[in-house]
Amino acid sequence: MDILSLLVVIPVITVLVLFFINDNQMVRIISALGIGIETILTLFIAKGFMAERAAGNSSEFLFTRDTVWFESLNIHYFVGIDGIALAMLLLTAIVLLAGIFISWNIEDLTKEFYVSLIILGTGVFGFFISLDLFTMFLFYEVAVIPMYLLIGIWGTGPKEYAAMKLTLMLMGASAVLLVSILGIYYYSGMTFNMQEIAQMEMPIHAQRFFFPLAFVGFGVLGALFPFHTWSPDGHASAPTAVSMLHAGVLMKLGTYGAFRVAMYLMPQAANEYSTFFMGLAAIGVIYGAFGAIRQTDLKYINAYSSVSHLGLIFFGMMALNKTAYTGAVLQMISHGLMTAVFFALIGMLYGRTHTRDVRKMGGLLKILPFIAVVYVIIGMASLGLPGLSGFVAEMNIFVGAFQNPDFIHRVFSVLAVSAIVVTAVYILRVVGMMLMGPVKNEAFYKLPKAVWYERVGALLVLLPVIAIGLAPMWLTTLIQESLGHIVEHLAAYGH
Amino acid sequence: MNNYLLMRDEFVLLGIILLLLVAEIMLIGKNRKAVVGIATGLFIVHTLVGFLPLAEGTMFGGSFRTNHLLHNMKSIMNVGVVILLLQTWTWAREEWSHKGRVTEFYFLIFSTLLGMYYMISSGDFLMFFLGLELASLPVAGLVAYDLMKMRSAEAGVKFILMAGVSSAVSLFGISMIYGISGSLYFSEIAQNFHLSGLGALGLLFFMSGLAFKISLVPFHFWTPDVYEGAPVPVTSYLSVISKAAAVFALAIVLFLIGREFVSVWKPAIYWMAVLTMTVGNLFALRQKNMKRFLAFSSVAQAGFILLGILSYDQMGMTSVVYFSAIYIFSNLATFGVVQVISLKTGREQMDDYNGLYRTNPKLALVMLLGLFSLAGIPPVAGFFGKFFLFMAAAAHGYYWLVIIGVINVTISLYYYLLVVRAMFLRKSDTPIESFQAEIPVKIGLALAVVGILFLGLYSPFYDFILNLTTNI
Amino acid sequence: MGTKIIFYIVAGLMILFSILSVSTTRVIRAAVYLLFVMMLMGGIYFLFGYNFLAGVQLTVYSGGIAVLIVIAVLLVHNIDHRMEKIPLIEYLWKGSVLLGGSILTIFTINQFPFKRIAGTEDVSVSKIGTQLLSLGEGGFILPFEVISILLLAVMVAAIIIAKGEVTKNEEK
Amino acid sequence: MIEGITVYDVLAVSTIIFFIGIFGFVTRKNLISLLISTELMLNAVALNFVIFNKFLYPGQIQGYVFSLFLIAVAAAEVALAIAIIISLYRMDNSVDADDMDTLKG
Amino acid sequence: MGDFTYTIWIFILPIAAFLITGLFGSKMPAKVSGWIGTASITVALMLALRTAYQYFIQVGFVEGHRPTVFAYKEVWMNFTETLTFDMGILIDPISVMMLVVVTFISFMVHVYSIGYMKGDKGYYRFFAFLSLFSVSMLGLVVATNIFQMYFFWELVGVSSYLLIGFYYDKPSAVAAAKKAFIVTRFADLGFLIGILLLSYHAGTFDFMTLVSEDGPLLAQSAPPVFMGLSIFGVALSLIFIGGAGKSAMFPLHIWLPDAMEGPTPVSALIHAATMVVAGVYLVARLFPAYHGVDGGVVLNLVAWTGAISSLFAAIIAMTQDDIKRVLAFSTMSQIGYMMLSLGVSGMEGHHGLGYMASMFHLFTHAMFKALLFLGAGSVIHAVHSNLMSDMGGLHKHMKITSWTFLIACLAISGIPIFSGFFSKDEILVAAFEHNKVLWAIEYIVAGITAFYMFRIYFGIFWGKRREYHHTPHESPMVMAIPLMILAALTMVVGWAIPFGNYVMPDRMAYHGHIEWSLAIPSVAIGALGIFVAYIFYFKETSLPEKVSSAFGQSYGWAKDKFYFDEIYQFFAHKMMFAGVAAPIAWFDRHVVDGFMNGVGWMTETFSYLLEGWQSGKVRQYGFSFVAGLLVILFAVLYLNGFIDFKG
Repeated sequence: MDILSLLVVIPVITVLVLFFINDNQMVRIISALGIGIETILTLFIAKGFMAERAAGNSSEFLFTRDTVWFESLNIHYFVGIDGIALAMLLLTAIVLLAGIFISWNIEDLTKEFYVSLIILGTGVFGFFISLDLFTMFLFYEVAVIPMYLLIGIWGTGPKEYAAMKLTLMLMGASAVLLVSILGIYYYSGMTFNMQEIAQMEMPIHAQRFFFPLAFVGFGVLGALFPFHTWSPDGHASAPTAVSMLHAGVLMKLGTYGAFRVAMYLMPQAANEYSTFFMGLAAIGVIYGAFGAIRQTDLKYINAYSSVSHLGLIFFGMMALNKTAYTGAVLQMISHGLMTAVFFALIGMLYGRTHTRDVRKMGGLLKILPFIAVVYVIIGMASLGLPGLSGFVAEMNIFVGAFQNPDFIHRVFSVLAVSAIVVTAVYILRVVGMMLMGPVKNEAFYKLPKAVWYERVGALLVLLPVIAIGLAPMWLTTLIQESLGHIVEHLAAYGH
Repeated sequence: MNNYLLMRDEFVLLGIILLLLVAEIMLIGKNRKAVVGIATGLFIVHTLVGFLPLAEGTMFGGSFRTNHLLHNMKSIMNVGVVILLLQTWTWAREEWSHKGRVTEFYFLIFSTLLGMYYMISSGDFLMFFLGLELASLPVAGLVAYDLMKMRSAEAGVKFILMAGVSSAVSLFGISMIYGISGSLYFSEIAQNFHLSGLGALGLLFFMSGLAFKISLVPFHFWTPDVYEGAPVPVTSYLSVISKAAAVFALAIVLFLIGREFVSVWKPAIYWMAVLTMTVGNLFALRQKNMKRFLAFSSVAQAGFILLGILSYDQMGMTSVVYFSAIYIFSNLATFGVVQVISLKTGREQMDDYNGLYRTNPKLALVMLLGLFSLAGIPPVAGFFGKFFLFMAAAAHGYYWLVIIGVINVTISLYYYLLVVRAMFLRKSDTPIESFQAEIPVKIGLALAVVGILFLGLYSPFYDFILNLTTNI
Repeated sequence: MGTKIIFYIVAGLMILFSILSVSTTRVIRAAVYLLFVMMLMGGIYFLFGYNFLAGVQLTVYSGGIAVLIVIAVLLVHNIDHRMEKIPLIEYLWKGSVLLGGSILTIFTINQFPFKRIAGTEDVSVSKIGTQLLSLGEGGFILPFEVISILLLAVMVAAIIIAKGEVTKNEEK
Repeated sequence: MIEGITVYDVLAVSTIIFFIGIFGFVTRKNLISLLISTELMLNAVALNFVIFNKFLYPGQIQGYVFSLFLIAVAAAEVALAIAIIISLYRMDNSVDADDMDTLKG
Repeated sequence: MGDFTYTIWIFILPIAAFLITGLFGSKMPAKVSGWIGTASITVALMLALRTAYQYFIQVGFVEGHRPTVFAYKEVWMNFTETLTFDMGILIDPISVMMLVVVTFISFMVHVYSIGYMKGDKGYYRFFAFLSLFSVSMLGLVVATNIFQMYFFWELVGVSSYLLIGFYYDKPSAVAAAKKAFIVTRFADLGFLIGILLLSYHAGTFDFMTLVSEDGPLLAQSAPPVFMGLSIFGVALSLIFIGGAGKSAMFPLHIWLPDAMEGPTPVSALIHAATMVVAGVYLVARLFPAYHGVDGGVVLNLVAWTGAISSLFAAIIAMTQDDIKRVLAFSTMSQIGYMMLSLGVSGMEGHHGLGYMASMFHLFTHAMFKALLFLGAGSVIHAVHSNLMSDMGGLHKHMKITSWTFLIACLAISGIPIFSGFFSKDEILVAAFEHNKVLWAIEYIVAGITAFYMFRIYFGIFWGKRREYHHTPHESPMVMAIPLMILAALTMVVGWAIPFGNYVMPDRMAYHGHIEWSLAIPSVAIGALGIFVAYIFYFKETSLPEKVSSAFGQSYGWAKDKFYFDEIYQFFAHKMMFAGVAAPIAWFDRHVVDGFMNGVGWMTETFSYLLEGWQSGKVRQYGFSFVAGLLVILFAVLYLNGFIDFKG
């Protein structure tokens, strides 16, 4: 058993153990324990990875393990990570662990909740370590489908509708993706091995056909405009931990996949389509930001904000240079953390005030200082305040985007950059309405302060935001090293 | 010289059928519940014996042929029947043994199964036709088995009339093929059967008979009505075993005599696949009755199988058999649950399933796995089955068909999730009460679940089927 | 020449009775017309010299099936029961589709150059008997066995359906 | 083999009867009429086999035997169908095919 | 050149103070957090002064120029191999000057706040934010790299936001904070795009490379791309927009008056002395580039923006009643001076006078404007009102405040001896030599300034006597001492510091002298302003009403700040909210989402439409069976060419 497979095995074992436990408290503890071990393992892997790199191991992927699965179809169980995947693994572990803590108070079908949540986590971990398209796709779907139950059973509001819409759109996207994966398979000498495919040159006509399928297929999960509409409804109805995990990690499956599969494997087509998708992403950035301005439901605000931020990721990817890629990956991590904290806080607020309507709240800074302060900090991170992770990511993307003097590029870039103002507007609007101002509801004076598991959950995710914001170098180095191969690859096709 | 061992499967099954007749006579005036145990036990033995390897060869001057592939197709069907019988255990003991019709049930089931054996093992059209009829006609009796239920009889009439038309049309086709090639033997037909208008007509007319059994659009209309009206075990049998057998037969016959008619049947299959997937899904969307719902779902599933047939090579054949095997398990899991609940409570509507998870979590989980497998959600087996079918189709460049297929997978997911919604999300004022199923039923469900969980992930199973299809 | 005319007459009558059979509003008449068609077909078999087959046709089909149908009709209907007619428009458009279909079929058949294989025309009853029970190439022992099972199974099925529900009291 | 009559002529006859059978099946309302139509179709098919055997492959008996089996199967089918129809009639007191649409949609 | 590494402590100390007070402030006694903040800034001030001494005196000139020293310069993030985001400490004349100004004013404000904020619930929070601001501002001034500057630029903005919104349960404060942040953020967008343009076209963010003679901006001649500007001109203009936003230049000034919602010490520190001059500092930092690129066209923009702002603000300042708002507009006006001065400056020797004057004015203005604000704070503390109409005759109650306030007013009015005279005089000289129109505007503004400053001085401390609920009394010493220190400095720095020796665009020593031919008229107009104010406001008269009604409608316009708030409000709410955001929200719900739902709806409807097909009638099934088969047959035969319609 190699160390990466353990990442999948541990959650599976946790789930199996959970099946035999009926005490709710025990279920929570075991879930926390299992994912805690998972997190430690991830850190251990990170350490090992950096040690390997420091020792001069410059192969593209480390800790690889290649096991034949379906021999005749050339399907392998092939895992391995590079810096980007490692970063995503760390993100996943952190957010998942935080999610477990945040959900501590779920009483209805506790076991089932944790089982679904951990299965979701398994899918995500598996996805990020996969280097074989088949396993990757498999884990992708494993990650998506528990969402239905999680939202449908433990959600709020029009949860059935939201759950169905989300699942269908995402699975519809994965269906499109499937076609593209098959196309890649057949046009690159019948292999799912991404490393091998990358070495091969798919015929350009095939790339032209399959690139949009793959990109959009992943793009839907990444809330690429105009395929984002599952996201507001889905997030609004999902329980806290699920929103966290979904916006924080699952949506990154989309962006990561678009990058790793669509762009990495079909660089020529990526070049050709870049302007189109860049425009789409830029529109998404500004569109999401404007969409958030008029919302009154906190989760909707955050969902639209996610559309905007994820648009930025796609935008960065389509800028087709190393800086923007770094930014895009950083933004994945940054947005993952930020939005996880956001949703955690929203969950805490909702749990107390039983409303998510910003108009009904006010002056919470006075009543719930911990939650409010964290909210402000994360809000600031979201609007790209220096010293927090959002800034680092955005600046990389912007600088990258401006490395192309093409007029249309410039227009899109300026469009995307302008979002920083609109973002400020909606973030400050919420902060102003909800946290500041007079307390609008007398009953709010009695709200309980944040309890231990909420603090642990929120801080777990908040601290990396600050850490990345203050000292980005270690992370950018990690990412840029891995990007080297991809960039070389793309550079071969004229950009 | 005939090596009669080649017909081992058929002989053993025939023996069981005869034994049942004997048992029926011996048990006159006694409680016939014992028949359930005898029949199930004997069939399990038969299935186990069936796993023993069998030589390849032909008999009766080519009328009967067998090889590893055919033999294992039978084994796959056997396993399905075993699961079905176990699931029907309670039904047979509680429901039919009181009405004095339990032996006949097994008799008819086994007869039709024997018909299917002959159908897929046939070496000429006569045997094929007889196998087909043997596999169809007694089923009509089974469909109309609930004598006091109008719906059952109505379903029986619909089935037998439609079967009559379909076999007539199919025979018309066979007669043309015979007219062209001068023989009923597949091996001889293959030599004389060259592309011609009449040949195309013959082949298509012939295929329509099988399309009827697989319930491909536009030959599927009987399916939902019959599935809904028939007793659940029979529905289950029809949708699983009977369909799989027809799929195998279609694939085999096309491989045997369709070589020169690729340009004829491929477009036909292509459009039938499109129609079948789409129509099946569209109709399934709004069904409220679980059996009817599963009927349309199985129509749609049949459409996916066509993708494998369409690719017309080893990979395609493998994926067809592989998918069918997985489909058997998946559908049996869902039908098993429907059956148990239908027997215990008589409730078959989707709304009745509201809140099932809270009262009967295990049943709901089995159902969930079955539905996910049907929907093609990993890591359960259905995902692998569908994926390989799509792979097989894509291998021949049918990307648009694959796109239509995956869109349909999404639509199908919608209605499968409706059931999941009912079971897990909804709550009910009058939920299905918590109850315990009998042990054989549990084993039946468990076997199906095991299949769903492991057939996909366990790649040697795929390789095994691949080895079988080397020589086609 | 004579046989030719007879053939045409028989064929014409067959088509006529077929049409009558599917167009009459009285079920009992339909059954009778069917009987005529079957008998005429038996006649054609005679014309072809397949006497055995003709005999089977007449006994099984005309004597068995058609009579069974007549009895069934009598069981479920008054003798002069008339069926409701379906709308003319449905007649017309279904008819035209099927007419088109039959033209297409006949056209396709006529396109195909059938070739006669030279050989003896001798299909004697004894040959049929030998062949039916032959185990080897061209033998039909296996179908024979299968159809026996088929008939048995169908008989069982028909019996359980016909005999009706056995209530508990009866069983005791 | 009959002088002056080609295989096409006879096939045309059988095809016409076949389609008449179908026509009956799709336009009749009575279950027994449907059965009758089915029999017409089967008869036509049987005729086909016989024609082919007679006109084209006189040396063998496959078509001939096939017709025999076909007749037997048709008989079985009719028997079973009538059993079910009568059983239905006992419950519903009707053999009108249009009454038989409780299962639909 | 000396070791400047200790300058890092100027940052570390306030950061530590910020973290300690911010994280644990609520757990410790309120006073302690105040002392921690003050102590840290005190040490920082010492270090800043030490730096100034070392840099200006000990190091002095190297080869005739004041050198540039990098105390630190580390890559913080690398965009590409060549394009890096550095963090470091840049020591050169203006940064050292700013270090001193920032730490000094910050120190004053800290001390003052210990008294002023006493008893406030958010005491620790206030000091935490002050520390945060100090760090950010210091980081900004020592930036080695334009991106570092942007980094701290934003942090300064957010500190400002937090401090303006300090009284967060007051809706007006919340709104003001938001407005300040968003308006400056809007301007920063220009800044950022400017930087990004430089990133590609100049390939560096490093200040020293950007302004060096052989750097990418000055050595290349880029083709014009937009309105005659080269790409660098465009970038610099955009960067200037950022500066203008932070410095509240017309028309991005609207946030500044509202920012007065924050506690008064904050206004003194941020919105008078330090943050608002960041824009000036930015232009000064890039001055060689502004001067060199496209022949200095962009500088004209700077100059005119400054001139218009200063006139505009001065006019409004005459009509306002809220003293902090008057001071705010006055700040805007004075910064306009600085901008103009930079705009009219050249590079070498005497031509660089404007640059020097601008920096000098920045320096003196920081002192006297902080003094004014702290004085105003002292008054507000006593009277519990911001409005002049609630004040009057306070001189006898608050002697110290009154005298120090007078000194500051004299300074800002450009009366000799006081620091403002020296710096403003240089500005007028520079303007006169460059463009007479600009000079004329500034000349008039000088008079207006004197008028409105003394309007408030007389209005508060003299004028009509008011009845107060509590007799106002002088502020405690902890507040008064900073006032006195600042007053003393205001009197001294003008003539005591040979500013040209320290700060010049070419970094060489320049010995200026007072151009009396221009100074006398400007002093005269200042005196005239004071005189008019004296007549109007020293005693309660009806003159002001008469005069203001004589101006009629235009007075109202000025009083309503020329409706700029309303215009922005219209733009923000009607255009952006109602015109863009609401339609997008609608579009998203109904069109985009509607489309996705529509697909589902259509599928379902289609499904119901097909319902009749499955009619339950056998003959229909049979017909579909056969018809379907025939269609397939026909299609297949046709496809294979067995049916040919052509013949």
